[in-house]
Amino acid sequence: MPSLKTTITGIGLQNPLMLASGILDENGYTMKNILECGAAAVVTKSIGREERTGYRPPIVAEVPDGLLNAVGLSNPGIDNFGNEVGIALQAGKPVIGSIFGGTADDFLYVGKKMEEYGANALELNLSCPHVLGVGSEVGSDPELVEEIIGELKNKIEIPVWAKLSPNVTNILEIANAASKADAFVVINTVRGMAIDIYARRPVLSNAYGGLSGRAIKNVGIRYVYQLYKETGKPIIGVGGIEAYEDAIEYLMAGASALEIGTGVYSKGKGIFSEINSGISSFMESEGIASIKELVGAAVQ
Amino acid sequence: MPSLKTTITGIGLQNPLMLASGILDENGYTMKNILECGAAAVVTKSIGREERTGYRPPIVAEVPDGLLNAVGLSNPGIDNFGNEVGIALQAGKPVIGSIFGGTADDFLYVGKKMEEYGANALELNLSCPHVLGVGSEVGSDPELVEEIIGELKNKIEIPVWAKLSPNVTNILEIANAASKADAFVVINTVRGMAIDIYARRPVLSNAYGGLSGRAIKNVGIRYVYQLYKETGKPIIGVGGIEAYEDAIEYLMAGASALEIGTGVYSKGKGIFSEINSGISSFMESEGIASIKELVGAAVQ
Amino acid sequence: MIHSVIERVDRETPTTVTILFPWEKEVRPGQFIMVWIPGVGEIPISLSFTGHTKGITVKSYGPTSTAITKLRAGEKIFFRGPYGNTFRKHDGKALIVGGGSGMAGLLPLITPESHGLVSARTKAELLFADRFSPEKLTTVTDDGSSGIKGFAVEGLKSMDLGEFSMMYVCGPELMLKSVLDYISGDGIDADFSLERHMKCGIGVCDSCSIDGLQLCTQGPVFTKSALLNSREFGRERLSVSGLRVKL
Amino acid sequence: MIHSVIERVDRETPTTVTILFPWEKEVRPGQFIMVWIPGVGEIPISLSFTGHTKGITVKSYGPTSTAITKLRAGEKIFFRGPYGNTFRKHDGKALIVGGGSGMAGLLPLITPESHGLVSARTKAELLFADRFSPEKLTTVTDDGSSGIKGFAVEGLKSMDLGEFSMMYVCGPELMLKSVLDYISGDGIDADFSLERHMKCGIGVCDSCSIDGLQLCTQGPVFTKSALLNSREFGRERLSVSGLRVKL
Ligand SMILES: Cc1cc2nc3c(=O)[nH]c(=O)nc-3n(C[C@H](O)[C@H](O)[C@H](O)COP(=O)(O)OP(=O)(O)OC[C@H]3O[C@@H](n4cnc5c(N)ncnc54)[C@H](O)[C@@H]3O)c2cc1C
Ligand SMILES: Cc1cc2nc3c(=O)[nH]c(=O)nc-3n(C[C@H](O)[C@H](O)[C@H](O)COP(=O)(O)OP(=O)(O)OC[C@H]3O[C@@H](n4cnc5c(N)ncnc54)[C@H](O)[C@@H]3O)c2cc1C
Ligand SMILES: Cc1cc2nc3c(=O)[nH]c(=O)nc-3n(C[C@H](O)[C@H](O)[C@H](O)COP(=O)(O)O)c2cc1C
Ligand SMILES: Cc1cc2nc3c(=O)[nH]c(=O)nc-3n(C[C@H](O)[C@H](O)[C@H](O)COP(=O)(O)O)c2cc1C
Ligand code: FES
Ligand code: FES
Repeated sequence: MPSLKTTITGIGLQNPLMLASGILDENGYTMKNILECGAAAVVTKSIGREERTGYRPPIVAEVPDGLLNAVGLSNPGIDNFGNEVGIALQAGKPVIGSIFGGTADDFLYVGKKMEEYGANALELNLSCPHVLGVGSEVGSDPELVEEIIGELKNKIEIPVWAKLSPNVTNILEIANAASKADAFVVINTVRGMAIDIYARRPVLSNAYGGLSGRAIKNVGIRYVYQLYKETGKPIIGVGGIEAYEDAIEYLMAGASALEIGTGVYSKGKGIFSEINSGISSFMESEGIASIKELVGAAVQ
Repeated sequence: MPSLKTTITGIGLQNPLMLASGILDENGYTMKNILECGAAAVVTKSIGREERTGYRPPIVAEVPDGLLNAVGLSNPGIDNFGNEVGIALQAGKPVIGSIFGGTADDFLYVGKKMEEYGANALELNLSCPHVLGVGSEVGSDPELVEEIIGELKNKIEIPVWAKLSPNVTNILEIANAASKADAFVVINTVRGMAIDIYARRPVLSNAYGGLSGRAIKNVGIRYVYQLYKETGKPIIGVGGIEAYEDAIEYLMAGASALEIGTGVYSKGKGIFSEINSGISSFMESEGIASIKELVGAAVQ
Repeated sequence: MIHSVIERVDRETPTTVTILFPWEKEVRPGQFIMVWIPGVGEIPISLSFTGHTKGITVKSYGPTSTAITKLRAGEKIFFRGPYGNTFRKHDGKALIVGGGSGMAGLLPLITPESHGLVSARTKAELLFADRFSPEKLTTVTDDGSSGIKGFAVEGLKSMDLGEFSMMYVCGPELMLKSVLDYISGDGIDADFSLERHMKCGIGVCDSCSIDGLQLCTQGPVFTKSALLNSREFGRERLSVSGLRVKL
Repeated sequence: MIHSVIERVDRETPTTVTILFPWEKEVRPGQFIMVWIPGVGEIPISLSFTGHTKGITVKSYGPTSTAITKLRAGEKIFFRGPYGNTFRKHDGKALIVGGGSGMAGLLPLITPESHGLVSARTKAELLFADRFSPEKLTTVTDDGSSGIKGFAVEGLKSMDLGEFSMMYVCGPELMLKSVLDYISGDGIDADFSLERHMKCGIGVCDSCSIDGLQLCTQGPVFTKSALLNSREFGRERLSVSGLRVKL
């Protein structure tokens, strides 16, 4: 039997599959349940400094090849999230704290608390509105990204992962700004929207949303490949992983570990064990002994 | 019977559906055939100053929800393209000349010739490599875009359409730079790639490609909506139109006319007449008399 | 979104209406749809009619449910679904227990043989009480304007549950909890249909979860034995922001 | 991409091999696949074997076809398809006319009753000539090393075509053109399988087009009557860049 074990920024994982941020990871019991269903780790919902109710429903729209969402960063505020992390940690597997903010100071405040709660790493959601800019995102401002990550790397012990957005002209520029991060998480959702032609209106209450799922798999593969090739940093691949072939494609593009979000909706919570057994059979039939052999195997 | 007629930058169209650039539009007889199949107009393959063979096959990869392509701007060079435009024009419908280049001078040279050949409008493919930048594209450099369009608007009589890429941090910045254009064409392909896990290699010979088809429909809708709302310019919507519902979604998002590329592959050349009859039935059952009533109907 | 043109709207109580519309889809009792009022909001509503013509029975609370109750015949209704699981089939004698708008989702289970316990704030709000034969019906009202005065569980206490082997229960979570507590030691089995905030309806947002399970995909119907082991049922839930609050 | 593990490789002529591999897919004579050699290129190749085990017969020209002829049993072959249309069925007496590697796509049509005209540059390159009964076979070679000397059409001129009601023809376009011209006034019907540059194989790139139709999706088989009205057949095609060139 080939081994599915992998390591990312020093964190050992039983298998390469983690739960992505924002899907079933607000309630500690749900995270624990997902870990019991076979995920090697969970990434929490993105948590900020203050409590936020987010947008009014509809916050999701089902489209043929994935999901559109505009949740609006609803979260209870970091001060109220310790209990949930604690419950999730009862499963005995890594819990990664996803955090967001508008300034380096926000990120530091929230990150420190996450660390205190016992999170094994921080994942920085850089796709949130920039406090100063109009409509622009933190993750598209290289200077701010550099400041945030510099600040966290100075003052936080646990690994820091920078989650990058595909909605930029030049992802390498942002990656370079984030070069002090221990790993890149690639990709967040792709800008999108849906209109109901009978209601003559955007479906999401926020009109604009983020596209996830199968529709964006080939987009994610492209950015993982590019960043692996051009930065050599450890990468966590995410975007449209719904079958073991997708997982292997991401690994071969350069990801050392993977996250699944929309796949939990389209395939159910069994997706973690299904994909793991698919990866295992593939490795066996192709004569591959460890995940490491797959990582970056297709990069020219 | 509701009327499907529409007008874009003064060009009358029998119906809102045109053939998109790069799909079955290199050979004049093919363009003529597509016009006979019900398209209201065709946009030619993007033509440059010099002959180019493009990339070696594989230049396309079929993915579950669309196509990836990296054709490499193969074209016979503008000096050799007059004959093809002439053959296409025999169908008695508008022919739009798509052009590309690395400098304003290139665009002007090619655009002038297109105009002489009888093209009814120019469509600027801004997604080609920037001669000066490394790996960056013409369409992500606002100053260059402004220069190109200024030059063409000064020296060319026929309307100029600027085709915008979704692969930018801020599409409005580019749209503003292109504000002298008569219309925007939205969107070009989304960056993507595919790996064959058994060959352990990218499928396209160029590794990176552009994603088109159903996977990008919700991306296109989003940018059409945003540009309609924020610029008020005439818009040609393109990206993943495969059914009449998609066409209506684009119209309601703000497009006055539409282009179909990958849909010709997935549904065949009958797609133009199929979608037109679908639009017509929809308009009838929803009590809509003209395309104009649909344009932007969902924009809040 | 799916849409349909409303066939008929019936007023059931001063605050509650039933909306009937054609929808060619097989649905099972207990399932729900997410009903969208463009520009207002989207909320989960059980299907109260599950035949060829579908129906929902909605009580006016906040903006979205109020807007639904104002829809008229001939207008379009927008929704997605059906979502969720269904009630277990049972051959023995069953008691249907509904509180407030909770009766809506139980309606498809009612047959001429059914026994029911219907509770509401006041007499005029007793929903679908007329669907039971009077001799098989117990009513309970907060204000005593009909039947027993008090909460639903008072009604149960007045009855001999020994003749029933199954209960189907739907209503506010605290009512369900009191029912569960009351029958926890009994041999009677029960299915509880729960209501919690639902933002997505498709198992991604985690707003409806209870003990790691999602009401929208793994519920809304839970068995008595599942709930007996629950840590969150009747005690805690997440608010609309994700804040853990007491029920 | 689809992949399969090669079962067997047979040498057919000094420059041509047949590669056999399992592929559970129904394919029809005339259809082709796009064969990919990772790192080298991708080209259209007809299926010469269309049973449970599929086969292709490939002549070495440039880098990609040469790389294909070097594949070995046990190695993986990558491809996509099947693409294209098929030959019309015909009940009367048919003549199969193949030039060079053009015989590959005609192989599935050969039965013990088939009559054939096989042409090639030289005797050793006559492909699948041994699949016809000697008395039903005419061979033609450019150098006269077997049968009639000259081009394929010289072979036709030596035969009495009156006994045939149908021809199936595949080979270089100029050969097809000379055959078409020769039979244009005759009562004999014919299906021609064309070969042009194909970059995509799926009807998007326009590199294979003839008279507005795509060889890859609306061909590669065209009827005699379709080609008789053609403006481009045997005259002009687009080069790999899209440049209109004489054939
Ligand atoms: C499975 C199920 C079945 C149900 N079936 C029925 C039924 O058949 N009949 C019936 O009458 N009721 C039913 N309900 C209850 C019904 O869904 C609620 O009564 C309803 O959600 C409340 O509507 P409202 O008008 O108060 O919502 P609104 O106040 O309009 O709010 C709608 C939703 O928006 C969200 N929200 C509210 N405020 C904010 C904010 N500031 N920021 C972000 N989000 C916000 C919340 O998720 C809220 O539920 C059911 C509930 C469930 C879970
Ligand atoms: C329907 C069909 C069926 C066929 N069946 C058979 C068969 O059964 N057996 C057989 O032997 N042959 C068959 N052929 C012919 C075969 O496809 C050609 O012989 C083959 O394409 C030539 O291969 P090559 O090795 O020379 O290609 P290469 O030289 O490797 O080139 C491959 C392709 O790449 C493209 N290309 C080449 N150079 C460039 C460049 N510089 N830039 C961009 N693109 C470039 C061209 O499209 C070229 O066709 C068939 C052809 C068709 C159309
Ligand atoms: C409903 C939903 C909510 C999400 N919320 C967050 C979030 O809070 N923080 C974040 O970094 N990413 C969030 N994402 C993005 C996912 O983590 C992931 O990057 C993206 O969905 C692509 O992966 P997938 O295709 O597997 O879903 C969310 C995605 C969805 C579908
Ligand atoms: C094979 C292929 C080639 C293309 N070539 C061009 C091109 O030369 N110039 C251009 O502006 N767009 C080109 N495009 C992009 C299309 O015109 C269109 O913007 C995109 O495919 C989205 O539309 P669709 O989903 O309907 O295909 C090409 C697309 C495909 C699939
Ligand atoms: S409503 Fe979102 S998970 Fe149930
Ligand atoms: S090979 Fe591309 S259209 Fe036929």
